[in-house]
Amino acid sequence: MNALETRTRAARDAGRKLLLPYVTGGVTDDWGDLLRAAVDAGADAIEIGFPFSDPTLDGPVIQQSSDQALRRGATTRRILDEIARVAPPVPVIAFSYANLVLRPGADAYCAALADAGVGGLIVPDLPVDEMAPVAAAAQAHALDLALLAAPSTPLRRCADIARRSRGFVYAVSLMGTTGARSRPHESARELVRCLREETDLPVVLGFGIAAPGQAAEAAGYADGIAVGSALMRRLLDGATTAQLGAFLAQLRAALEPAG
Amino acid sequence: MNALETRTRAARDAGRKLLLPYVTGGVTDDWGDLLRAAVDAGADAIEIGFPFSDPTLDGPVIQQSSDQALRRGATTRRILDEIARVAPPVPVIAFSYANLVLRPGADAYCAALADAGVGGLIVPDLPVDEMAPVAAAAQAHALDLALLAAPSTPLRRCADIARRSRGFVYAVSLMGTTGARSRPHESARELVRCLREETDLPVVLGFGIAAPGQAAEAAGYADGIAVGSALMRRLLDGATTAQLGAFLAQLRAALEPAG
Amino acid sequence: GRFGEYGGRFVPESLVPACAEVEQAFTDAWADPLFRAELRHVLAIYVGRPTPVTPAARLSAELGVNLLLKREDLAHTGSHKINNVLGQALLARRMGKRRLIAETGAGQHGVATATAGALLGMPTTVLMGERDIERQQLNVFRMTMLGAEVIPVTSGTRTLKDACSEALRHWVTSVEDSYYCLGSAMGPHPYPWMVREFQRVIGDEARTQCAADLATGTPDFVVACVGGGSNAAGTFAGFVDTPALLVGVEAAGGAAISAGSPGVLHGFRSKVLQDEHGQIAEAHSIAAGLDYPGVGPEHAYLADLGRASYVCVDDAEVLAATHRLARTEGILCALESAHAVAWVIRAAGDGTIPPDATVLLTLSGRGDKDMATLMELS
Amino acid sequence: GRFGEYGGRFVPESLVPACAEVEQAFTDAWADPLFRAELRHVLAIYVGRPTPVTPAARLSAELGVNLLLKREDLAHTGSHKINNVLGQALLARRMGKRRLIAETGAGQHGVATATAGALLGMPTTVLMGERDIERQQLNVFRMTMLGAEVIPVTSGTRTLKDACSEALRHWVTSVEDSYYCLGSAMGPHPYPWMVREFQRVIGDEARTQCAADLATGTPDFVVACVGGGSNAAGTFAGFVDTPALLVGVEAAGGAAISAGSPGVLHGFRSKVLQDEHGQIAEAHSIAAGLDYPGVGPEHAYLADLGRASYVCVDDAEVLAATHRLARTEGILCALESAHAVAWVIRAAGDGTIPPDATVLLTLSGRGDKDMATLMELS
Repeated sequence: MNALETRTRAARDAGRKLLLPYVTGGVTDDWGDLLRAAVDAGADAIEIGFPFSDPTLDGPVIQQSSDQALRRGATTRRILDEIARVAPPVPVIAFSYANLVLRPGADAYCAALADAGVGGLIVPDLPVDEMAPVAAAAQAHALDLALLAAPSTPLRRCADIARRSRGFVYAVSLMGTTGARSRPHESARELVRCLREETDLPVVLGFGIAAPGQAAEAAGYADGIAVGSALMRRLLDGATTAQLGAFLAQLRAALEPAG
Repeated sequence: MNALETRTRAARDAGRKLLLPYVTGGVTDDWGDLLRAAVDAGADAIEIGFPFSDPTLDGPVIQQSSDQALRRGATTRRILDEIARVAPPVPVIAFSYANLVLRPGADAYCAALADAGVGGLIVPDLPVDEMAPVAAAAQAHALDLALLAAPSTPLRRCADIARRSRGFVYAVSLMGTTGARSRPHESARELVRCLREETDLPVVLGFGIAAPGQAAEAAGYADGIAVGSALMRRLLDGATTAQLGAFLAQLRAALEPAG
Repeated sequence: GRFGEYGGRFVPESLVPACAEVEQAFTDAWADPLFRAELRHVLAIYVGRPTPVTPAARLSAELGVNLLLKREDLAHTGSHKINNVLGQALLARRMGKRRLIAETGAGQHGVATATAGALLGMPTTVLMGERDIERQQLNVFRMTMLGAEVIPVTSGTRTLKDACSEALRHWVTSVEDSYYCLGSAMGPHPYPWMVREFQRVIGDEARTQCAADLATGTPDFVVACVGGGSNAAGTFAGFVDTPALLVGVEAAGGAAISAGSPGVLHGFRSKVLQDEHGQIAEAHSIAAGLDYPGVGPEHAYLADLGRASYVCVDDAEVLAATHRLARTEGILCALESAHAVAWVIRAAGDGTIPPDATVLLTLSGRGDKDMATLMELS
Repeated sequence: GRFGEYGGRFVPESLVPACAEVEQAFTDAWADPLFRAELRHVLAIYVGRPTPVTPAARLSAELGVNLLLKREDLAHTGSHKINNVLGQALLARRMGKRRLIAETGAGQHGVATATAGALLGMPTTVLMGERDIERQQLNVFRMTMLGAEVIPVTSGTRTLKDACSEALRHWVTSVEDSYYCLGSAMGPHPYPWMVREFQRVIGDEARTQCAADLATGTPDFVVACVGGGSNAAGTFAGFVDTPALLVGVEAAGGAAISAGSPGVLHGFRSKVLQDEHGQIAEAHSIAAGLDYPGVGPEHAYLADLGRASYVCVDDAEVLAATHRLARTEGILCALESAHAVAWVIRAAGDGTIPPDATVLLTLSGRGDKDMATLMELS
């Protein structure tokens, strides 16, 4: 078991709900500071978005933060250097796209990630059917390749995803792109339930969790939450690192059992 | 034999070359004065153009004088009234278009012409094959319906045209529309020769005669000339009635045998 | 050359022999199986004939009739014009002519003639009113790309009717080596007859297709728009000996049959829009191809005979019909063709076309050329 | 779904079941003679198929080869796009879907999809980059007339590739009742395969026509332009088991095969234009339809296999070829198609195509949409 999964299982087993904030690598000059602030606010791991020119899965906010990062010159190398420099005391998960992984080659890419201290990898346009070469490379470099499951995923396929995911399973709360929306569908609860039947991996709910109330609700049935667009929206609107930290702290608080 | 033809034959038989100026009816306020000036300059008959909205046969000059006359409110009725008022002492030939004749009906049209003292009629878009109803009406009102022959007209057809024309035969000097051009083709001489073999009617050459030299040349083989665009060009360019009369006098002089 | 009291050859004497030469040549060619085979071949492999008959299923359901569309919009260059132009261009070549002359209004016939000129390697001159040139720059450019020379006509209203006059004048000066390729079933004999014969492929095909492919038998109504009237003439030719009711649809502002009177224009006698003095009126229609004050002589004759009915629709009905056909059938038709559609919509509504009647409608062209006009009006 | 190492289904998990559903439905439908008969019927009576093969007589004589043009420009809506769109729309209806989604660049595929939506009464949403909307207002208006909703895409370069991404995103949110009608032989499995199958009617018809109607037998060369590559895929499909040399012609500024490297974009693996980091480059071509940084996976595979050659031509050659075809054959072709013509002109000149060789070239569309561009450049 790799470091990421050890950490997520331990938290889950201790009854602690996982908080996984997402930050687009290179989005600002001082994005590294935000990693520290996130840890201070109680993040259990941090997803770092590697910006791609054609982010099929992402909604408007992450598209905008990715565009901004690319315009500022973000590359895989520079983002990894900053991660290595900051060396946050929680696991770092690369949130990438298939072409960024395959262009240098899955093995070289995973090696570079591992060298920078990254512990996990999510490739949203690499479904389970296409994952084999990347999964092998990740495994070789002790990276956990976490898979996504969606409300549209059929039962049998959920089982396959749950079985082959590493670190945690990322349950997509609704049919849509990344980004804060109204509360997750009832389908999210159902999806988590199905995944639990197939695996004892922690199940993290993502997509559309924007406010403490939603976080609290998710905590009722999932093992944690990923929060990206809500955070990036505030960042793009000019929030300070302190304000962003405070927002994450609110979410953290909402995840704790009442009383 | 009607008055026009009596006149043209008499002139021809007396060795006098015919001068037939053309004036667009209604082109100016004082176009009636031009009729008198033409007579004074030695016109043997005068063609009065009845302006038509779509003058297929006419070149740019007569198109322009026709447009101008129509804009000034020229109608068949008004032009005939002016002809009747001026009552020039030479025959007047209406130069019309088929639709102007057929709209009121050939008989009514010819009756109105005769009432106003008009003695002849030319309808350039009414070839011999289509002439029957108009020819009958003209005959009934003692109008000479003069026909045109062109360089492209085949021999047999020339004979038919010559036989059925009244007043004179109008030989079109070249393949083209009305308007001053370079000297008539050799074909004009050939056309006149053919017509002469078929008829003893006077043969008047028209289209493209613009200068005394051309008039003199035409006088060498035809019985006279029609001149329209050269006169109207000068009128549109602002020439006075006196100047136009002087131009016609020049042509008249050129038609007389040298010495 | 005569259709009752209409038709004829009211041209300057200079052109009479040229018209006679065309008449003779066409008579010979049309009786020559080789010429007809050559034309049929070109129409098949170059134009894409036969064009299909498309059942307009959704609009039919809405209207409660069985509407079939003869798809001239699918012909090369986008309308039925090419049928006639290729026929005449092949004839011109057979006559030994070296050049083509054509008049054009909105530019459709000019583009078609330029196309035939390019295909056969014949230099082409197109006469076009100066005002139309300004309004139809894209078509002017098309003709230029196809290698044609476009000569602006500056006389009169500087539109189609002046271009027609100028084309006749131009022909006079070059009749030895030039062929005048007239664009509709009008003009001096033999043009109205010849153009109808070249366009009868529309009606002949449609009749076969209705009977065989669609098993609808003879349609109850056969409908086409009428400007000069060549697409209607060609369509009607295929059904004139059937019980089908023939309906020609004119533009309200260019309704020579519905609102005109007998007259002579551009070499033929027919119904024309004119004033009491015999001066020709200007036509006005949203469809440039119907913006002509005359109509082919055969239509005047069919109207007098009662063999065909002529009706008119206004610009507003035409716009509505254009949009409705687009939304229900996915076909953006020419504004000219939309006149026929507009009448069918009206007539199905008021019972003139009884429920479940079969209506064959010739969609004479596609609407790409009208998009700018439609955009301005939307 | 695999063409060697290319193809695949690189989409968000949310869409995997939707792609699988399309795959299953297409597999069933394509094996169902009734579905194929229905499609064949619509292509015949609505689109005007078969489109002819036209011998380009005058250009052939100039080039010293025997050039044949497969005339997709004569298909309804003006290009081969409609073949695929109608196939997918009928499939969508068979699947019980109520709405169509499509991406579009210059608007051609959007117009084709809006057309199919109107024909079948299915509400249609078209995703189109904001910059393309500004540049292609006429096509936007066409889609609106056909009843489609056009949604501006404001992300990224605001052009085709962003519209592709947005269409996938849009599909995710509405996958229950919506069908994604993809415009070229690309995208996640089964699209590259399915679109090729829907376009193979081009190649199948052409093969029969060359052999039977024209008696030219199998062509020596089969040439088509390649952007996404659907017209080429459909054309090649008809000749892949013959000795014909297959040639795909890319735009110099969008030459994914000639100048790209393996990558994953818009759900499939193929050759793409990208930088060293894997960021996708912008393509640049005078032909909007070739202005795409990727290419259908089958083409990447055929290139690797050596079964087809891929070449590229630049904008200047394309302009010259467009004008030349217009003047010699009377055909104003799309700038996309002119890429294929430009290569034939070059290859006949330098002997790559030997004298008297027979060349079948798919003219994928007509040039009306490009007239404004051509006017500006003249």
